[in-house]
Amino acid sequence: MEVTVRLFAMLRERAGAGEVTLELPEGARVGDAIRGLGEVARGIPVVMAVNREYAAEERVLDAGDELALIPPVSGGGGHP
Amino acid sequence: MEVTVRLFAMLRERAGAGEVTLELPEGARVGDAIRGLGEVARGIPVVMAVNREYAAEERVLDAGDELALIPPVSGGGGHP
Amino acid sequence: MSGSDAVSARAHVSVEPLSLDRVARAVRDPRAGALVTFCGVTRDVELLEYEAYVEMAEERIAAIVAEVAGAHGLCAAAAEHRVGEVPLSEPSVIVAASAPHRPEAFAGARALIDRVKAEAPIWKREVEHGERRWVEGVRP
Amino acid sequence: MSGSDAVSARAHVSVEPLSLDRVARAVRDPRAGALVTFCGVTRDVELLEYEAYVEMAEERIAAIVAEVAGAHGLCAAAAEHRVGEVPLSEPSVIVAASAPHRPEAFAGARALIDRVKAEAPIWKREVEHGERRWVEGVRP
Repeated sequence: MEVTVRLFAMLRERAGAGEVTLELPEGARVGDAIRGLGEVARGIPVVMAVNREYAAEERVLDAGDELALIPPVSGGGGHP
Repeated sequence: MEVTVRLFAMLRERAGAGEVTLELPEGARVGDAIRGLGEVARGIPVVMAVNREYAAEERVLDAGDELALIPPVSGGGGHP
Repeated sequence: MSGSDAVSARAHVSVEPLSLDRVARAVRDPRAGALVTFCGVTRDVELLEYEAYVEMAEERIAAIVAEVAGAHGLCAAAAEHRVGEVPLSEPSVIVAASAPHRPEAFAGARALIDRVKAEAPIWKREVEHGERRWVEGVRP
Repeated sequence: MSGSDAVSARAHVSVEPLSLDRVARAVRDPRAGALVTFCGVTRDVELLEYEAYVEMAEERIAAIVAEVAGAHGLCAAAAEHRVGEVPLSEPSVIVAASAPHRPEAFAGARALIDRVKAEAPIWKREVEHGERRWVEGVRP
């Protein structure tokens, strides 16, 4: 199946695009998708969001899922 | 010496006036003034302010002091 | 960024309605990444009626604001208390604390309101159905 | 006084400038005697530039607001986050918590901002002298 993964912040800049498309086998899990994006996420501790919720690596993906790769978050104002 | 003591809240209502005048001997202390106002303060744990600062009972009074009898305070909004 | 280490401190007691935005503006500071405000609001009764020893209350609140700002490392602090009638859901007191980071701003705002309530010579009564009752307080 | 036990919860992410008075109004409640707000403000740099996964950020913040309101016994809670450019001394995030008394309002506001910062899919970079640098974040 083909899935589209949204990218943000430094991941979006690194990929040069707001989303990438991945070809995954049926029954693939979140962890498989993250490994498939290895170059984009290299060195960054990412989490995947599935249908707008943070998902465990074991979660099985569905062709219709809304996927996004989430790098460390820094909302909230002020300095780090 | 004659001193004037300002009254607030339930003390003002009880005395029927915003201030009372007391005759005290020279060298009188805060505690003497509070005892001189015994009827007004009866049953209420008061503190005296001298020149706009809370004062200990041992403090010696001066004829020119600004005196006020302060009942328990309840500023700050909301319910108790 | 700031040219000075001075702490801005503001204290005010009056019959005017309070404005949260105005108090927050008073603690703006280029070094501040965190701003915490507290509003004490009339709840559950038609209105609260406040009386103050205004001259002393302003001096005491100003001293509290300066002491808390120093003790908690605030960039700026402010406190305002309204007197007279304060209807349901309107604020009678607002404090604000700005600081570089969250923990100091929260701790500073909490210390400000705790001390203003415990020390300022201000009294309130509840008014409901025309009945007035002095609210029990604490010995300052 | 209130006819309902419902908790008002509001979450919003947009490019519009934030207003403290507006967020505070969103948590007005006749049962509330205490209202605490927190603003996260751009400090020490010209501006911060925020990017968000807006749809998810709004859902996550709404969930945080509802969970914190329940856990801390709040009357109402709200959180708003601005995206795009936020200049020095302007707020990028505002949270508000109203409760019957001080302790819950302070604890609720602190939990709101801590969780929004830790969980909302939002990123910022510092901009100074035309240089942009992503700010180090935390894994949600």
